[in-house]
Formats: sequence, structure tokens, C-alpha cells
Amino acid sequence: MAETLLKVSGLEVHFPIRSAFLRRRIGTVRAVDGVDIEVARGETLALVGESGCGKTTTGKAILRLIDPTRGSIRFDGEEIARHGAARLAPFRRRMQIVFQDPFASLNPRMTVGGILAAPFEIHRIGTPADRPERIAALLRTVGLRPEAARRYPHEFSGGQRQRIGIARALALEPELIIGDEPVSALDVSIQAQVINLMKRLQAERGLAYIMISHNLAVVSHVADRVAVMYLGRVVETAPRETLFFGARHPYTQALLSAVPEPVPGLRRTRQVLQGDVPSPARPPTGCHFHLRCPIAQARCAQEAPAQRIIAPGHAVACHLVAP
Amino acid sequence: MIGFIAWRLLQAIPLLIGVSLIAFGLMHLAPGGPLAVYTLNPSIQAQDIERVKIIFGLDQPIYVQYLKWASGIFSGNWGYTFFGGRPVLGVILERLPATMLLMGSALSVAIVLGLSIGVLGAVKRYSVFDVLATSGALFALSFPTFWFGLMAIFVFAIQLRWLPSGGMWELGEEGNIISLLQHLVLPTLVLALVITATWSRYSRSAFLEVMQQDYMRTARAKGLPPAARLMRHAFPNAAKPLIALLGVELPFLFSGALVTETIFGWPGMGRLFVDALNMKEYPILMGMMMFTAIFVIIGNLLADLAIAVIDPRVRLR
Amino acid sequence: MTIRIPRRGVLAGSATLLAAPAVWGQSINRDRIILAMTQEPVQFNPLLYVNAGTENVPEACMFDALWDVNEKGDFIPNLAAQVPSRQNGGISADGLTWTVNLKRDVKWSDGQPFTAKDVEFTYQTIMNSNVAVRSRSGFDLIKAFRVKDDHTVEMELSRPFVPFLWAWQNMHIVPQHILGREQNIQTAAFNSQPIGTGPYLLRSRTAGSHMVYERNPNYHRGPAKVRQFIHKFVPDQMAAYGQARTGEVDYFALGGVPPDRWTESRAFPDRDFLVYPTPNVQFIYYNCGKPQFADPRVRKALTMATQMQKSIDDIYFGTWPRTLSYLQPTHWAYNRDLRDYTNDAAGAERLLDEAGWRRGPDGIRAKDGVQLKFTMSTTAGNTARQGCQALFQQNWKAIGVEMEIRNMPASVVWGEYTTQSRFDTLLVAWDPTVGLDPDYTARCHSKMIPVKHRQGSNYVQYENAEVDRLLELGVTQTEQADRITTYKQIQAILHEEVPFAAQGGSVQGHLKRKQLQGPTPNQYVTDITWNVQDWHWA
Amino acid sequence: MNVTAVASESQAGRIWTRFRQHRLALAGGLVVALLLASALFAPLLAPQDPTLLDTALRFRPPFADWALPLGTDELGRDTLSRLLYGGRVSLTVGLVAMVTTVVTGAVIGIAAGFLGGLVDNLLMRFVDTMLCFPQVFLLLVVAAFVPPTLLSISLVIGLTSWMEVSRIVRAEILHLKEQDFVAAARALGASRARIMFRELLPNAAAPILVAATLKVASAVLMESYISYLGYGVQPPLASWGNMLTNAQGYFDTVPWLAILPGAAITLTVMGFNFLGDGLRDALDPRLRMDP
Repeated sequence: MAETLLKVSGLEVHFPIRSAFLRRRIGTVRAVDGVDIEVARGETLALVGESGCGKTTTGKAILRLIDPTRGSIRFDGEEIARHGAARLAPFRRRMQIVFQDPFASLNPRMTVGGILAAPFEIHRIGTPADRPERIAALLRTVGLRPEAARRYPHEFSGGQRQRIGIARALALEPELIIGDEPVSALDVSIQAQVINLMKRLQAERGLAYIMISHNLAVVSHVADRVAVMYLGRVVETAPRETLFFGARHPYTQALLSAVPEPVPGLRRTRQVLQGDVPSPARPPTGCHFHLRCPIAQARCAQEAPAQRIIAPGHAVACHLVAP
Repeated sequence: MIGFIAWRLLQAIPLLIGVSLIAFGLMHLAPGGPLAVYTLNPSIQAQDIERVKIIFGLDQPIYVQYLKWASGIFSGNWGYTFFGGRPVLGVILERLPATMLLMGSALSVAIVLGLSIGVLGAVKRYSVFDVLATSGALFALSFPTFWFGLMAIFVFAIQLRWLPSGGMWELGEEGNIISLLQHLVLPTLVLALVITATWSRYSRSAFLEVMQQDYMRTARAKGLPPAARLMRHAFPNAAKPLIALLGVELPFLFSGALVTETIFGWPGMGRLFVDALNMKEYPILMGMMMFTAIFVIIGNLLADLAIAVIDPRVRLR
Repeated sequence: MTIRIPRRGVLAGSATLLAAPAVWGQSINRDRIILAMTQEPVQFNPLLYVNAGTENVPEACMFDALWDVNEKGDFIPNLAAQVPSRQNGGISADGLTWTVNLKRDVKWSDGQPFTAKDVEFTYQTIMNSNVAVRSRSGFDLIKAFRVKDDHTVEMELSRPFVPFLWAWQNMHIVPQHILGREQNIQTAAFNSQPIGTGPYLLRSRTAGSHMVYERNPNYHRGPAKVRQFIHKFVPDQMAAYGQARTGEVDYFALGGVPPDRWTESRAFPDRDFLVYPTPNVQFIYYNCGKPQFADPRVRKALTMATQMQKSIDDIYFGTWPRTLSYLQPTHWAYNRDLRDYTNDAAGAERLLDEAGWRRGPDGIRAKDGVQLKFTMSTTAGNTARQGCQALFQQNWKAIGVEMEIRNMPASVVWGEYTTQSRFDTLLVAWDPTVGLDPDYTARCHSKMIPVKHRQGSNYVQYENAEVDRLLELGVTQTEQADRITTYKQIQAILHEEVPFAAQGGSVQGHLKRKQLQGPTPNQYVTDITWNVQDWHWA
Repeated sequence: MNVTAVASESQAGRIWTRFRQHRLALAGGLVVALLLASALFAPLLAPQDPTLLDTALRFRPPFADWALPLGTDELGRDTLSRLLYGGRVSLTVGLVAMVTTVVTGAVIGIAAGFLGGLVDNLLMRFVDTMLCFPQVFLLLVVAAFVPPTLLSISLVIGLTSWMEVSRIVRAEILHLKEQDFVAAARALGASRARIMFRELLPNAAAPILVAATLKVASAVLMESYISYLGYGVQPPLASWGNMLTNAQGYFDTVPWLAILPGAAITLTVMGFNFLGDGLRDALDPRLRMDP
């Protein structure tokens, strides 16, 4: 495996629940409850799970848009989990994000040129004079005409807007881009174009991606490795092929079986999970999944399983999965 | 919800103390005082004024006067008026219902009218209706309330004789609801005029803003009929800043009520406040200030609750 | 426009529906009289002063003084059996002992008998330093107060004081059996639920709106002729005038028909327009303590330059009588020999030149480094007074005098700004100081300057030994002819030395239904309801 | 709208193009410009001294006499001259107060809405406190401490009427700040100031502009009210507001005394309003231009 770019370990993000009266803390939402992931340079890690499992929060915490409660985020070897705004500034250039909703992620009152100039202005890159050229180059990179700079976001289609979002993310020449469901709001036909663009950019620039998605079809297209999250924890991490064809964690298996033909040739034994996803404010004891797990045992209710490596690159957090 | 309300009410206590301190301090620091009233009494002389000053306790340091007042409030005693020596709370409470009625009716009329005009203006932007409504609203804001009040009396009471020119009831008809409604019409309309104008401007803008939003385009694309789009999507979103405005509107409405009540002889707090301000009747001014403060706090609380009802994403904190 | 007609119909229809009596307020209800004023009384204890004019109404309705004064200026007995005089032995030969016999069989409205104890208690309350009483003028001269029997009191004065009659005319008697028990008269419940001996009883009060009085069947001067008397408050003057026109009120008194509407009002066929003189005279007050105004010639020159008559004709629409002294021209002590020297810019310039005030390079007159430049203040927002100020400003500008208008709210301008003589000039209207007696000691005796002697109301800081002497003489003279001579002299001196320049006597225009009888203009009182027990429907 | 046709223009040029297409806005701008010019050149334009009174000529109706084109008031002063000079006072008060109101209200609203937490709580409690006092009271108290110059009157009016703007702006910001473009700006490392004033402020422009136009009118009327109470411009100096106040007694007999200054205020407010509408539309790229 190539050089590790990002190593997240034991990441927790808790939101306090406060009483309305006197603002006492009366509980905690454990949105992210001990996540360990690694991303190598040039690699794409997909972070999958149902909505509410904490994958977006994980992404935002890595970018430090949300402050992590506990745990470590090492970027290129440097611990950034506790950095203040000033020490964080250089890392802002190296990690970027592409949002899910291409309508909400672009400021409607700014021209595309203005939106793309922002990264340069903030980081004082180049001179005002050479900015139009930089912006034009960015637009060309994502397949738009330079004239687009003078237009406003609302004049573009969803796919075009997402390209603008990508262009903005690229402006600072980052090493890691977190895609937070970057294509889920787009029409299927457009999705492929955007994904292909991202893949091309990865190839050209050696970018690493964390692709946050609930869409396994998309994941199967882009990911090198996949991490599956359930209720704030990663339950299984594996290379793409291994995950789709040799998933070991009962939750991953259930997830795969629920999706109609995510990957061509995938074996489908339909497994329906019992019950609802528990509230992250009151997660079950032990293994978070044990209440719904078809193979749960007494031990699962008491002891949280750690991720164990069962094969090279394949880790599973389950007491009942043997290597 | 209950906890939230309780928390906000608890927060109100320091706020009220702050308001009372500032009000008391400013009032006493500002030039002029209640004794000026006595100067105009021809038979009052310098020595009489000195004596009254001591009777009213105005010779004491301000903080002593404040502490006296504050300790009174804590024991439920709002003090006595300088002139007439009547209990302040009673003086205010006997005026309160009339003001509440007038403000309530004017606010209801203004919200309904202002919102309708604003929405129509936003939907039919730059139509004849919109330009007329805009001009009308700005016209309404360009003349002082007393002018509209006097015009209304002149036209509807003196010339046409359709409606009474003032008061709350026909004398001797106290309690007669028909008489009350007849007397309520003109002051309500005059007071509502300015608020309607303000509201129509803000709501037109808020709806215009919302209707340009992408989710409205989506709704249109989905083929929702215009009325449904307006009610289901535009309204809840446009309402938020408007409700925030409503919370602020109360003291403003109160100021408007001052003039309207004076013109129409409406027996509310308006005239009381004006007289108290003119004569520097500190105990009444303090009492009314505390009442306004309580209203503002309740008004803002209600506004926040309303926003939370409309928008489930807003958590009450 | 066919579409318009039904619409109009709907509008008119709904309006008529709402306005049950389609025309408002035309009919007379002979069971009651509705009196409108722009101000509301805030308390009903006649000893605690707030608003003259409006608080005189509850006072006149519910209370009685020892004697009243009628429209001719004659005292008429009320609670007293007769007005004390030398002739009837009520006043001793030296003028120091006053004996008052009280009416018998007068009852308070709660049924208790009225006695000399009540008069004594009223006197004691007036002198009680813990009560903010309206005035002690005259009462502070009482050396000894004796209750001779249930219906006789005797008062001994420290010096002869003829205006003493006015003091009691203006002071209504309060019940000892109720207020005597009160710890604090200032905040007594009595102040809003009074018990009196007067012609009417308070039946109900709607704050901010009106008060309803019911006739007192046992009134000692005979029951009033109309069952109900309603005192209604219409704060806006124009609105009140409107109600008087529509008949929503029977009589509009204070603040009166605006001067520009007098002609119109006189023409209403079913209304009477009454010109009601007040004791109030409007002045320019010159602060003699300021260097600009120390020289009487300057004060006179400034006054000469003003167009006083024009200010009355054009700003008060000619409704006010021009007066040259502190009394209304109809007052018995008014000096009719005074000559109006105003509207004489040339004379003013001569006089200023003579006094050594010469025009400087900027056109403003100056002397010894002092410029003839000053401010004039009055209550802000009084448009008529602002008009006068603008006119005087223009008058003075023409003779090289700069006046700057600096108006303030009443609570500021009449506060220490006035009482501590901080002003340059004021535009102010004042009544005489002891009832309608011509005595003016408080306003112009040199011992009555508050900044110097902590007493009196000589805010202009005027000092003149001859005036002092005459003032002291006037209050001891019992013959009216003697007094007229004295007060004419005082007026003549003031007219030349001008510590305050009189502009005009204020009058009010009242509008009433023709059928309402009884209201009688009386320049000797401040309350138009002085004879309310006689008001009736024709 | 043809995008390519304007693609070569600068952004300012583009806004101007959009603005120019807005006929009402152009008219509004013209009216505002004329009013400002007339106030500025009042000494040149006014037929006579606005304080010169001649009671012999009072209550002249408008258009009856060429020497007194708009008639005279209750003291026989020339109405046109008073309107022109009064415009200087009223426009100054209206504009300065409006700017003060809007700037203060917007800054506090944005700061409270965006920074949230303790800052929000403190600022909003401050707003609540200010709101607890009737504006008249605040005005009188503050005015009593500051010498009454035109500037101080305007500032005092502005500083006692911004609370409404701040609450509206805050409500708007609370809604806006959850949007992804704000997160995107943070991810880029934008400072809080940049986010507040570059990203959020333009999006809250609509209610701010509405507030701005409405405040011009209310400030002009408010000036008359404090004059009436004795702290504003002193007579015989004219302002539109005190012309209205003085006309109160003549509202039925000499109605133009009120109508003329009222019309001047209406004209001003309308001018600013349409100008504001046009500006907002020009600034808001999402709107179609079809007036």
C-alpha cells in the first residue's frame, strides 16, 4: 500500500443534548463514536452506510468543519485534530470538500468567477491580475468554458454546478478531496460524467478521495477501498472487490443484499434486517448492531468488538467473524 | 418546550433589572423633572417647590430612590403617582385592556392585509396592482399618524357621520358590544395603516426572495399548483423573518397607539404615557417601562415559539 | 361603470349596518350634560394640586369652598353663612382677626355633618409640610386658628392681608372625619373616591374616558337641575372640536376652539359660542440678572420693537385682548391710562442708541463687549407661541438684535431653568398669584427672588424699592379705591421698566348647545364649572 | 436574457446594465438625484428667505401667485422656500439615520446570527433591552444629553431604531448559515469576517434594502416628533416633518399645508424605494428582469 496520507483513529464527535431549562447537559448524541480509517495518497476510500450513521459528520470532522470530541486526525503525519484556525490554515489548502447539493453549495449572489476567486483571495495566492487566468484554467479543467466565470450559479444545470464545486475544491491543489455524496443529487446520466471527471482528475493529479455515499453502485465504480459505517462506528473495511464479494460483517451483508444489483454479478440472498436503527443518543451496549443482528450472541450485548484484520486490508468489527 | 419557556422567563429577570436600572438612571439624569409642573401654578413659590421636592423624595441620591422603588416592586408595590398619589399598578391596569384591544385588532387587520398585499405584489410583480400597492404603502408611511387620524375623523365622523369620532363606547352604553365595534373601526384602521404598509413591504420582499429559491423552482417543476406552492413551500420560509419582525413590532405598535389613542380619545395607555412623560411622572413612567419590557419579552418568546412551530428544524435553545 | 354601483352599495350598506344610529350624536339627552375637556383630572382631592382647569371640575362638582366669586368679581357665601367683612363684623377693625360663621345642616355625602372641625382640619392639612398642597399663599399668615364652636371659626393673621378672601375662595373644604384618620393624605384612597359636600356625587369613572356624576339630592344650595353630569376627556383639541360639532358632547371647554375656527364656530346655528376670559396673561420675560437686560431702557426698547398687536391679530386671530399689564384689561384694578408703545422700531433704535448699545460690524448691537444676543424659550410644540417667537425674532433682527429660539419640553423649561433664573427670555403665560387679587408680590418684590432668597417666584430678578413699598402697602388697604390707586402705580412703573412685557390676556372659545343654560364666563375663576349646580337644559 | 451578449462586460457594468433595464428604478434614481440637488442648491432655487414672515400674505393657496408658487403657511412664509430648505434638514436626517440604522442593524444582526452562542445571546438580550424602551423615550433622553445639531439628531434617530433591522437580518442569517456554501467557505479557510460580510451579507440584501427605504420615511417623521418635543431643529427653521406638525390644526381648512410636505416625503421615500428595488434586482442575479 502506498504512503498513508490521512490516518484517523478513535475519532469521536459528540453533540450535547441540553435541557431547555438552565441549559444543563442531559445527554449526548454520539454521531461519531470511534472511527478508524486510513487513506493513502491517490487512493479512493468510500465511506458507506445508511443515512444518520455518521458518515457526513466524519467527513466534516476530518475537514475540521466540526470539532472532534476525541481521537486523532493525522494528515501527512501531522496531528491536526486540535489545531486552531491559524495552524489549520495550511491544511485547508491540502484538503477540500465537494458537497452533495450543488444548489446550496454555491453562493447565489456571487458569480462563478467570484466563487472561484475566493480560495485565491483567502490564501493570498497570485495577484488580482492573474486571477482571471487561474479561474479560466480551473474552469477548463472541469470541462466548462472560461466565459462561465461571468455568470451566476443559477444559470447552470446541476451537473455544471457540481463541476464548479469541484473546480473550487481543486483551486488550492489539494491532496485530499472529501466528496459528500457528490453525485446523489444529480440525474443518473449526469452522475457518470461527474464521476468520470473526478476519476480523471485523480489520475492526473494523484488526488486521494474520501467518497461519502449511500449509493453502492456509485461506490463500486469509484472506490479502491470501502469502509462501512453503522451508528457512528466503522464495522468493516475492505478493498472494493473483497467487500462486494466477500463481506464478512453481518451488517455489510445485509446492506449489500438490500440493494438491487449494486454490482453486476453480485450474489443476492435477500436479508431483511429486524427493527429500526437505534438512536445515536442512546446507542445499544456492546456491539451497536447486536439488536438487529441475525447471528448475535450474549457476548455481543456486552462487549464492543474491535476491528480485527482478517485478511490483508480487510478488517471486521465482529466477535463472531473468524479470520 | 415548557423547559424552554421557563428558561427564557428566568433569563427575563436580569433583563428586567437591567431595563429598570437604565430607565431609572436615564430618567433622573435627563434634564427636567416633575417639579416643573408646579412652577406654572401661579400661587406656588420657590419655598413650596422645595417642600414638594422633599415629599417626593427627589432630594435623595438617585441610588437611594432606585432602591426604594426596586424594593417596592419586589413586594408587589409599584409605588404611587406623584400627582394624585394613586397606586401606579392600578393606574396602568385600568388602561391596559383598552390598549390591548386596539393593538390586537389593529395588528390582526394589519397582518392579514399587509401579508395579502405583500404576497399579491410578489406574485404579480410590477403589475399595476403591485405599483399601486407599493405607492400606497409609501404614501401611508410618509404622513404622520395624526394626519390620517384627523382626516378619518373629518371624513367619516364629521362629514359623513357614519362612525363616532372618538371614545370607546357611546356614553351610557358601556359594555354594549355593537357600540364598542363602531368605536373601534376608525382607530383600528388608522393604527393598522402604518403597520399594514410596513408589513406589505417586508412580506413582498420576503416572498420575492423565497420564490426565487431553488426549492420553489423544484416545486414548480414538480407541477404543484401555484396556490399549493405558496402555502406549502413559500409561506413557511417567508414567514420566519416576518415573525421576527412581529416580535419587534410590539413596542413600535405601542408608540403608534400613543398617537392614535390621543386623536380618538381611546382610553388606553397612550395618553397616560404622554402625560406622564410631559410631567415627568417617574413612578408611572417606570411602571409603563416595566410593562413594555414584559410585553417585549413575551412577544419575542411567542415569536420564537412560532418560528419553531413553522420550521421543525429550528430547535428551541 | 356598471360594476361600480353594487360595490358602492355594499360599502355604504355595510357602513350603515355598523353605524346603527346612522347619524352620530345629534339628539339631546336632557337627563345629562356632557362636558368635554382635553385633559383628564388625575386626582380629586381638592388640596392636592395638579392640573388647574381640568381638576377644577371634580372640585366644583363634589366640594365647596367657604365662599365663591361670581362673574362680577363679588364674593358669594357657600359653606360660610356670609362673607366676612368689616361691615358684618367678620373682619376686625385692625384687619387681623377674621371670624367665619358656617352654615348649619350641611352634610357630607356620607351623611356626616359638616362642622368647624372640617375647616380647621383643612387649614392644618394646608400647613402640614408632609402634604404637597397646591398653595399656602395667605394661609402662612395665619398666626392662630381657633374653633369657637361647631359652626364658627376665628383666624388671627400676623399682618393685615386683604387678599385673604381669595385664599379661601380657592380652597375647598375636606372632611376631617375621613382624612383625619389617614396616615398619609398623599396616597389616601379618598383621593380617588372622594366624599364632599358639593352638588354632585361621583358615580363612576372610566380612566382615560370620562367620569359620571350623579346629582346630590341633599345639596345645601338645593339639588342640581340635571340628574347626571359627565366630564369627558378628548385629548386631541381638533377631535374634541369635532365632537362638539357633531353633538357627541354638549359643551366643549378646555382647551377651547382653536382661534382660527372662531368665525366658523360663531356661525353654527344650533350652537352657542362663548368667549371665556381667563386670568391668564402672556408675557415676554426678560431676565434682569443677565447683562443684556440689566438696563431698563434695553428692556423697554426691545418691547417697543415688537409688533404685539399684530402678533395677537395674526397669530391668535384677534381673539385675545391686548393687555399692557399683568392683569386682563377687564380687571377692576387694571390701569387704563397705560399707553401702548410697541410697534415702534424707530423709537426702539433711538432708545438703544441712547443707552449706548451700538451696531457692531456684524450688525448686532453691543455695549462694553456684551452683544445684544439672547435666547427665547417656551414649551416646545406650542405652534402659536412659535409663531410669536418667529415674529419677535424678525422684529428684533430689524433693530440689530439677535434672538435665537430655544424651546424645550415643559418639564425642562419650567423646571430649574426658570425657577433658578437661568433663561435669557421666556415666552410664558401666568395668572395673578393670589386668586384674582391684583397683589403681585410673589412675582416682582425684590425679596421674592428664588435664586437670592429661596422664596417667591420673581424669576425675572426684578428689584425696585418703590414697587416693593407699593406691594406691601396694597395688601393692607381695605378700600378698593385705595387699592386701585396703588396697583395702578405699580402697573405704571412696570410698564416703563418692563421686567416682563405683557402681550395679551388669553381667552378661550367654548362651544355649547344652544339649549344648555348656565355656563357663565367668569374672569375671576379658573374653572368654568364654578356654578355647575345651576346648569340646566332650556 | 442573452448571456453571451453581456459576457464580455465587467461585473459592475453588468449590474448597471441590469439596473438600466429597470425603468422604475431609473425613475426612482432620477427623483432622488433631483431631490438631493434641490436641497443642495436650495439657496439658489428658493424664491425667498424661508423664515421671512408676512402675516398679511398668509394661507395663500398654491399656484395662485407666481411670486409664491406653492402658497404660504400660517405666518405667510413661502411654502416653496420652506420645502427646499426643509429638504436639506429632512434629507440629511433621513439619509444619515437610515445609514446608521441599517449599518448598525445589519452588523449586529449578522454577528448575532452567525457567531451564535454567547455572542448571539448577549447581542439579542441587548436588542431586547433597547426594545423595552419606547423609542420616544430613548430619543428624548439621548437628545437631552447631546447638543441638537443636525448630525446628532440624525445619529440619535438612527441609533435608536436599528433593532428591528438586526432581528430581521439575524433571522435571515440563521437560515442562511446552515447552507453548504458557508461550509464551503469555511473549508477554504475563510475568516469569520469574510464569511459574514462577503458570503452572507449579500444574501440578506433584500430585507436590508426594504428596511433602508422604510427608515428614510420614519426618520423624517421622527425628526418632526422630536422637534415637536423640543429637541430637534428649532423654529423658525423648517423641516418637512415640522411643516407637517405645524399644519395639524389646518388639516381640513388649509389642507395643502400638510399635503405639500407629505408629498415631498412620499416622493423621497418612493424614489428611494424604487431605487432600492432596482438595486436589489440588479444585485440579485436570480431575478428575471421584466419590469
